[in-house]
Amino acid sequence: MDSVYRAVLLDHFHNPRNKGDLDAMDRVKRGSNPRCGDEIEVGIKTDKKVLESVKFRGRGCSICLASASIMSECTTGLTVRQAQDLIRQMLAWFDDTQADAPPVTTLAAFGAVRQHPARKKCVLLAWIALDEALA
Amino acid sequence: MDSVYRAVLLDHFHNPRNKGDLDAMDRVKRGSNPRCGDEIEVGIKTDKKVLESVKFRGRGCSICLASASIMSECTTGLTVRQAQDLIRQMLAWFDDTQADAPPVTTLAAFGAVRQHPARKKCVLLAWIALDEALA
Amino acid sequence: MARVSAKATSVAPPDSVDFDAIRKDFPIFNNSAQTLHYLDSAASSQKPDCVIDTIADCYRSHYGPVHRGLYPLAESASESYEKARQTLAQFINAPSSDEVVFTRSATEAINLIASGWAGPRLRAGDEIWLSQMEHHSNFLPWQRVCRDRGASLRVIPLDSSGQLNLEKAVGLFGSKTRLIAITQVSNVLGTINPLEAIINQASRHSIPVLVDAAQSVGHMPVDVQSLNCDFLVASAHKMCGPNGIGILYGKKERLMETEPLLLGGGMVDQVQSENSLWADIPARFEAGSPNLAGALGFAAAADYIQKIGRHQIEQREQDLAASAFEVLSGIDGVTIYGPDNSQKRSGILSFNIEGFHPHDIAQIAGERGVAIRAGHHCCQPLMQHLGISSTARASFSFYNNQEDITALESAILETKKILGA
Amino acid sequence: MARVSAKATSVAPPDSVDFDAIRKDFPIFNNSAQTLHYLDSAASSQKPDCVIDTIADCYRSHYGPVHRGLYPLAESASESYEKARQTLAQFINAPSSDEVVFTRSATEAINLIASGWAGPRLRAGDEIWLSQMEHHSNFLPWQRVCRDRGASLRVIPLDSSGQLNLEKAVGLFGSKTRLIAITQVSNVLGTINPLEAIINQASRHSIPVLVDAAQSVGHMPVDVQSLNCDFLVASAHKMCGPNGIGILYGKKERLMETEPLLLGGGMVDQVQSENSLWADIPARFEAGSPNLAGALGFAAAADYIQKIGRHQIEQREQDLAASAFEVLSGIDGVTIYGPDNSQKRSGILSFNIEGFHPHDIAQIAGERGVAIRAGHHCCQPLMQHLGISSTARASFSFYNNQEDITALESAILETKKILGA
Ligand SMILES: Cc1ncc(COP(=O)(O)O)c(C=O)c1O
Ligand SMILES: Cc1ncc(COP(=O)(O)O)c(C=O)c1O
Repeated sequence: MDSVYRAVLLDHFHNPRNKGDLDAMDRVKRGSNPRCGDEIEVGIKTDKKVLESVKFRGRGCSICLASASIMSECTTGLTVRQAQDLIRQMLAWFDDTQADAPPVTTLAAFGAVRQHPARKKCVLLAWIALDEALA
Repeated sequence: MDSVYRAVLLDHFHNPRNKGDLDAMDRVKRGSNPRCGDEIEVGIKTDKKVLESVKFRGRGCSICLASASIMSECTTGLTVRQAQDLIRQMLAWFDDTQADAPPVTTLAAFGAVRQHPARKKCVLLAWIALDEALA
Repeated sequence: MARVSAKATSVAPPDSVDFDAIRKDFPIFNNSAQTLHYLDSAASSQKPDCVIDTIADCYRSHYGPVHRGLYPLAESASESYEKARQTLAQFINAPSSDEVVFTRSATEAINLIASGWAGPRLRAGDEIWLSQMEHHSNFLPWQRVCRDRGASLRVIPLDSSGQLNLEKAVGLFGSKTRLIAITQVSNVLGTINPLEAIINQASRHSIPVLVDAAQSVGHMPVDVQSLNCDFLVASAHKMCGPNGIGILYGKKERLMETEPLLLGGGMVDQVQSENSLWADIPARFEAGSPNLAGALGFAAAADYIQKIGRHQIEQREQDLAASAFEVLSGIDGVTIYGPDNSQKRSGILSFNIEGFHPHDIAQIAGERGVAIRAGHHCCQPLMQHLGISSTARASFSFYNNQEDITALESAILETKKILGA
Repeated sequence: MARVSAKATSVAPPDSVDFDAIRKDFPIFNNSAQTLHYLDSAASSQKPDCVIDTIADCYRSHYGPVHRGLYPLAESASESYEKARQTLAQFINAPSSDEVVFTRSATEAINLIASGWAGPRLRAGDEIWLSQMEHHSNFLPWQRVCRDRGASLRVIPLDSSGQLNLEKAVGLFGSKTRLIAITQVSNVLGTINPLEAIINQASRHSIPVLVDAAQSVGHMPVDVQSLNCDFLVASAHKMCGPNGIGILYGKKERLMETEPLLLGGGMVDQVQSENSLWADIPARFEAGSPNLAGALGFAAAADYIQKIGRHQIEQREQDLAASAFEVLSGIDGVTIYGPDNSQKRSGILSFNIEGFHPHDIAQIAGERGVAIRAGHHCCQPLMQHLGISSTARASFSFYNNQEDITALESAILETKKILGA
């Protein structure tokens, strides 16, 4: 079996990017998974429809936290529209576990997690919170 | 398999004894099996605690009607106490399908029916009605 | 969520199916000392090897808890459970597998809708309609909820041939009607009800319809989208599947309006001290540990039936019933209830023989290896309509054959010989 | 009716049981490519050959409808179904098999009592008591019925070691208490509750007690007469039996007071247009076609467990849990919840590792063939008490062994290595 714990994920878990205080953000949305008690808050700061900053804080498993961290990296600097597109692609990629290519290569680290439907929510928690923040 | 349709039963089914009008009886009790719609009324006439007459009427399967007929024969002439004893023995004999000997030999015709728990109620319907009439 | 694309009924009927070969799929016919003429499939059907093996194999090699674990056995259990749901969704052509709830049985499914959907919305004076031919399972739950809520239980009467007499059902599509609950096929008469027409009219009056498909779904093509019913219920054990599992189909909007019947593990997102937050549909209706082996066995049965083809099964069972109808009507004193032989009926035939009690017919037939039923078949309201207390019933499945009919005929003649005057 | 004479727990414990041989009764341990360290038996247990074969054999050679036919297959189906009920009655030492109802699950059984017994008799201001460690299945049904009836749901708090804090349960045996519903063994902490003492006191105040035996009945001797509980519920699938079947035990007088949850075929004597007449107990509570294969599989599981001996099973599982407790407490950062190792507990151990999420522990363990659970285990109220959102849980059955504990230890060490800073 393919371990879900790829080096990239572990790196983001141990050294989360853009994690911390959300006080300075324009909009903050919370995602929670009542089934495991995980909670992630995602905050954004936009300038002329461009995501100047994406940050998060919260608690969750390694996959959940790494996903939030990777997401914040992937989306910072995108336009709102681009970020929304990326979120759509990410969700679609998780729904179709046969499809090969991830929307962007950094997300390839989640390839193995897609084979574990029970972890899907861990990965997507931050993404869905971001989607709501963008809405 | 032992057929339940012994000659004795068939004889009583075709030539029921003591079947008919119950108007002249002292006490009449009705037994019914809602699961198959069968209904038997049993009437008794007693004289000094002796069953002078036991009669029945109603509708039911051959086993049910033959049982009522045989019962009426077996119990006519008994004291109330004796009839109650016989009913107890009959019920016990049906509960313990291992026991060999019937309470009285005429009842041996029901031997094979005892192997068919679903028919138990057919056989005992009249007996239970009589028991209530005696109570 | 999971969308179902393939249409359940789109397979073109092949020219012929080898039903003699198919009978061999059912081990019970090889395992009885006496030749078994099983004519009680309307009560519960026999099971093919593929269903039995699926269940045994699940316990032997794949068993794990559903929806709850992160290790491989549990993950594959969850996946195959959801795949079974998809199979059943396809089997009835549900738009989405989220609209298919695994229940304990058709009976539980009806009770769930009676207490969880009808209960909260029935008001005094409202009406629920059903028919005079309903099984107790599609009668008693409505009787109770109507009584509890001060509503009226209304009954579509039957005509003399055992068809719905819709003309006499005054108010059926009236403004007081909150739900129509009706069987697709009578388990006593074999009548096939004109549900398309009823539902069509009901939907024009925005009246939801629940279809009791216990006697239809394994015997003819059933498509909830073309039927356009709001709810549909069925049991696995009547369609070659295992005991102890059934389905409720409900349109998503209807299920969203339904309160769960059972509360417990797996159906809740958040438990709070005052109130709790239910999970999404269909999990909301599946409190307690899911029945993995049951779901897999059920799906295997659906696949098996689908492979034979429901058009083919329908034709085969109608042919058997028509042949039996002819044979039985040739016997002196026999009354057959329900549609006559010129009408379409399912493989169910109820009859009586003048002067003989159904118990005796069934018992003597049983002694000769012919398994038929005697009783009210959980249809006392129908018996009241027929003015009888019970019938004998022979019900045919595709695994039956002409020899079964011959054996039935002999058993009836034998009954007359043994018990005849 | 059928009286049960043999005492379920009267067998003297033999000196030793060969549990290595017993493990071979479970085909899944031979059928996995990777060695399977199954430590999730509290969710659902694995099945021995004898149970699987009983089910397959039922469908292959003996299958027929229960309680409804007069032909041999149907008669033997009815008989073996009732014999299974007797086996279960003996298993819990019920005075009569009429007091044992087959349900879909422990969950259904609790819902039945909540809505059918408590529902009609709860008045505003009444109280139902349960404990802080209850499974959602023994929590939510009471929450709903209390809310619907204006009654109060009261909770027995726990002390720091996960034991009931009865002293703080002020009013537990008070005049407002209508029922106490409590688990015999916690599915998270492994705590064994002192039910004898509680029921003793409750019965002096005429307060009925429902025992949730889902986690106990397959793991220790359980005797409803010596417990003197009013109701007891359990599921087959947690004690080596099949999915989709459970039991409700109730004292006859209590069951006579209980309204059925499900209405339908088989539970009614007479259907009338206004009201209907229920059948006797236990049939009254078993609407719909009975689950024959489930009942036979359940009885086979009870026989199997009975043959090993529940004293022996209890000892074995306690030994395994104690050993695992010691191993786990030796690992840095591990917190084990519930009773400490000097107290009696069942074979269930919940734990966390500082800095690591239970999901990650379970996932990494799973990748290494160690099947443990992560989550709230359907015990959110308990999680709230513990101030955590989830735990990892290893639950032991008699078929586990020391190697499973070693594998668990390695998996935890591995988790720390992979995810450690
Ligand atoms: C303590 C306890 N009670 C009740 C249940 C419910 O059992 P089931 O899901 O089989 O209905 C469980 C298991 O899930 C349990 O652990
Ligand atoms: C027409 C009809 N509806 C409902 C049922 C109930 O099905 P089950 O007993 O499997 O719940 C039956 C069969 O018993 C039936 O024939």
